[in-house]
Amino acid sequence: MAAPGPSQEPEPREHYLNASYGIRSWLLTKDHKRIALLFLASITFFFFIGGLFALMIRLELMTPPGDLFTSATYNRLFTMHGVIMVFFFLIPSIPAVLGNFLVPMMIGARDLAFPRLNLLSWYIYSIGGLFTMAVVLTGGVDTGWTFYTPYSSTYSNSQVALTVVGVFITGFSSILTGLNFIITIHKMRAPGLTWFRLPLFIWAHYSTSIIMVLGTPVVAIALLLVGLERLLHIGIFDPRLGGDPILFQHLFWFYSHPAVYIMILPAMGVISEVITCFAHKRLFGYNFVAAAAVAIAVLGFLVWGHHMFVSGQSMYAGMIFSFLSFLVAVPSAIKVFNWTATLYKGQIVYSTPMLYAFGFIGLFTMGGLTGLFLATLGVNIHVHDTYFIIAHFHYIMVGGAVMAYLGGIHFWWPKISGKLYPEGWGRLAALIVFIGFNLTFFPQFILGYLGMPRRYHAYPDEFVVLNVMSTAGATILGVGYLLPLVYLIWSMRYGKSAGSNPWNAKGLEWQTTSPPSTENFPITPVVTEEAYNYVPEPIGHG
Amino acid sequence: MSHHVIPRRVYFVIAALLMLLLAATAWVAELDLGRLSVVAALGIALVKALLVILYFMEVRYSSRLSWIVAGAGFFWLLILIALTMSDVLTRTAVTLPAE
Amino acid sequence: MAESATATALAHQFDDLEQQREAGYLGMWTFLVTEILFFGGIFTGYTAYRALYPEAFAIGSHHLDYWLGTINTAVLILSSLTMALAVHASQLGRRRSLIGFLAATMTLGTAFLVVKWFEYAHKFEIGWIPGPDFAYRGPHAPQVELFVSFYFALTGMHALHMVVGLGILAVLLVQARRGRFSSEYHSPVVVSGLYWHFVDIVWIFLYPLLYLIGAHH
Amino acid sequence: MFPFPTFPEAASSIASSIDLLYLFLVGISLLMSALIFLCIFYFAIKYRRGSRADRSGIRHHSLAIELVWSGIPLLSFLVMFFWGAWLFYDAYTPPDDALQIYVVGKQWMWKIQHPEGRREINQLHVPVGQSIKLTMTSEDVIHDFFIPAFRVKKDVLPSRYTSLWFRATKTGSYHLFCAQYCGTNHSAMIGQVVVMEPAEYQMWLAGGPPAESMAQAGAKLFERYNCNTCHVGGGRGPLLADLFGSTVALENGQIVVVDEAYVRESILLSAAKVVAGYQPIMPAFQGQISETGVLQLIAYIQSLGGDSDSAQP
Repeated sequence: MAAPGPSQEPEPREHYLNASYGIRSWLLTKDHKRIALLFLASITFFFFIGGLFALMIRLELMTPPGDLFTSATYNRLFTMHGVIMVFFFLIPSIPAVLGNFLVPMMIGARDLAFPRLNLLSWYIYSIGGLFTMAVVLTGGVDTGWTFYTPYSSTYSNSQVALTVVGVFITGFSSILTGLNFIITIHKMRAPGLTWFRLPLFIWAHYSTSIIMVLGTPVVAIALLLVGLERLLHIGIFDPRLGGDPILFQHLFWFYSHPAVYIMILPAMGVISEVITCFAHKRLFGYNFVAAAAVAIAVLGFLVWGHHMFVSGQSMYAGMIFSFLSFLVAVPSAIKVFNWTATLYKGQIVYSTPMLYAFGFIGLFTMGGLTGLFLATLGVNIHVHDTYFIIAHFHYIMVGGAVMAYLGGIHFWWPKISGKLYPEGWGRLAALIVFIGFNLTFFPQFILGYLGMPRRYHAYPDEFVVLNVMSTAGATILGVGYLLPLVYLIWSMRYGKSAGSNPWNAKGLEWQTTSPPSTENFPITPVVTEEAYNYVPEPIGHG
Repeated sequence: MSHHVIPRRVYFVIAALLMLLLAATAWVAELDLGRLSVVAALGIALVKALLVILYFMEVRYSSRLSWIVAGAGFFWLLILIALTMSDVLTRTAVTLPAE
Repeated sequence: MAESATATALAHQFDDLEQQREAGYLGMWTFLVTEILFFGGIFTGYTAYRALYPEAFAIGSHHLDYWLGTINTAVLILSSLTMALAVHASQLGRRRSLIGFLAATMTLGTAFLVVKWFEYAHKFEIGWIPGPDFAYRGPHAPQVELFVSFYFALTGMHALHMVVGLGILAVLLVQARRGRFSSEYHSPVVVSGLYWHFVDIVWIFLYPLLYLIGAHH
Repeated sequence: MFPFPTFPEAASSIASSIDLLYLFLVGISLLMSALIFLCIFYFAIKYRRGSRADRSGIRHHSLAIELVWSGIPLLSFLVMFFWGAWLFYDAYTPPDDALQIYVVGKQWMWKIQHPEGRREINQLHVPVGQSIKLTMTSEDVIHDFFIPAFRVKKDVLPSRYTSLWFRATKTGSYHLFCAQYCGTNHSAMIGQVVVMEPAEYQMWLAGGPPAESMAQAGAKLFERYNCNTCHVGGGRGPLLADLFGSTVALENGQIVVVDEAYVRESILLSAAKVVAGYQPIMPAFQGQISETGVLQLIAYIQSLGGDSDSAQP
């Protein structure tokens, strides 16, 4: 149904992909679109490395005793999984790939404000990535991605310093990306493109950039202090001196909680674009959805202490943080309701990106609702540090952010590559990912309430059935992720020509050729209408 | 930023003020003000920082946006310190200040 | 505006020099915001521990060299003045005074680092270095060691920023000598000036927080 | 219904109230997600492209609707917050009549000592129906004492005391887990909580190798470290009788309660908070007395009298 046919329109003779050739033309490019593709390649690499670790974790957990790996190895597996997935895949995923590609195009600009910084951002990311790969190859790190002191600063015998340096460096990549987006969105919008005509993808990236710029430096300094404590005995968190390990947790979560919003806000932006396009309708409550993005970015900074309810943080602070955590749930709820309302009286097409968007809303809703359990103080005591929390944040980060990332990649693939992906395979993969995901992570909610702690290499026998289910789901999920890799690469060569606007979508990025020229637009576009100004089509058409 | 060029005199006046305030900081530290000495020291430092930001960094002559950006940095720092201290200071309710 | 100068100075993604200038200015401010929070992380730790261990922090502070700290503060304020004058010169397109003030700023910055060097050397001499060999054995020794950790973390991070700042100024100096800057194009000087002043502001807070706890003498 | 457990056993006084709140949240969640999912399915089918459904009168915004669907969740969130905060307060505020047991965590075992002196490792024996307060500390990294069947959990920190309390309601044996990742054998830092009838518990306490009570052990340490030269007469240090739980004034004018944390700090970092009128001449015992030893000294000082109930953070 409604899969776009091959375009009659001829492909542009010159575009950003063939404007120049050779490895130098890529490694020294200042074109935001090429840098986006550099990021796409790098984060895909890290995604599958991180995924491999996940698969090994699940294989170990098929049986209660720790029989496949030693506990030291197992601890390294889950730590590397977390570090790579959080810092090297999820945080850069949508902003550095789709954001880099689309932010200038959506606002009618020729490039980001600071193209050289943008390239630098990729190099910094890559250097951080090399450090992390060096860690993987020299024995790994076993602190958990949270690096809690004093284990990380004093007791661990693994590559903590190297990892911390890698993450520290990568943080600057994130800061530079955020900085670039903020300035670009402020200063380089096309004539007529006022703030309330911006696509929500832009609002989402603006909010995300705020978090990147304000949060990242704090985790950077916290990790640097851990590194200094290990190497130079600058013992700021050392309990033997009266140092406070909980202080590290404050500094760590000041960034790392908002970091979840770095992952989910751009995902929400993608969903707003996809839903309006495939419901062929303006977004319901545009102003509220835009304001909700900013509200999430700001309120998201006030809730970090909900990671520390049982940590020895004061009861009083716990109550403040719990209360604020409930407040940040409101804008998220607003977004879900508005997306649902957008479907009402739309003209809905079940394309692959739309299937991912449906999946996103479902999984994000479940992730968000279980977040309420964790914000609720009394219940948090029991489920804290159990598989309940693992399930919850995978529903947000994988069910939410990764679903949206895949949806976005499919949605803009015609623009990025100039080719259509095979629609049938796309829908199949979306379905497999959805089923595999739920089978993997839903049982973990039950496991968590039963009391199975996280980061356990071996576990009591009564938890085995649910763990086997989870492992089975993970293999299905793995297949679901490999499929797009195969058919998207296939389509680059054999896909049908897409034409500039295969989805009949609104938005400036669809007004230029696919793939676009290096300068994006032949002449600077002028905007005269609101975002998503879809006109209902006559009934019976199509 | 604007094309506004500040007269050189302003820079010298500000620098002189900063030196005076430096002397004031050192002088206040000599007084035994108890808890107030922290407040005084930080208050003077804040005034010095504001002078640098407004005149040397020319924020006073810049767009509203740069006010917001500069303010956001300090505001977020305040959030970080305030909420962290909400834990640190209330962790054990046993230490009472002297009346 | 000279047509050729504009063409070389304007990057392709911008419409005009004004847009480019504002982007650079805001970009640096945004970067400084990240710097505020970077130092802010250590300041938060400092605040927490000073509230918990006021006596130890006072002892630690008394052992720092009050006069060196004060002199260095004055040196940095002066360097901010010369930096502001350098920016002023660049705005008016006065190349020679731009070069002069940049050189003066670098001299003052270097003077600051030299003083810092002597201060650090003295700490190493008397063994006030965090770690198993921490020399102080008096009351509150562990918490005094915490204070010294903060001293090194904060001043070290600040000194590192000074070194970076000197590097930036060196590049500006070379470019200024080659005549890169004019009254139309001088954003790099303005933007680097912002950075330099920021580093000065950090020290303005470090000075009372590290050197002036409790009454002296 | 299922060939595997789906709900944990509830064996403490607060377990059922936490379960009730949990089920309330499950109910709300089911309701909310059912509402959203049904809407999505219904709209996606009814308004699929090309369907003949009526699409007249499309609206793109409505302040009233926005206020309703932000207001109703906000109200229900407030209910969750207050209910949760109330339970949290209960779960972390031990009753006055609680029996003290001391826990020291180290990589990777739980060392437990009962006041009467019996020690155990990775096992905790408690009487049913009696409130138990655990005073916990760690010798190395952060651990976490977690008993799923009791729905209680608290991090165990180095150089600090945290506490946890519960009242078991059912005899039996329950899992004890370390829930805060603590290094290589984290998943082996597990054990059993054995809940017994009070009489059995008394027998169990009396059984095992003959042991001195914690206070007696503390008294021996008190002598071995020559604490008595200053703290028993002599006037160089404060007298310790009837001290525990009372308040003392410090040199700097602060008033502190003499509780576990204060005694611990005064032993290990003796100069930190010196009582007004005394010189900071006491040596710091950090690195010389084990955490267990400190707990025994505390038990000894408690045994010298004083209002031991009032002192607990």
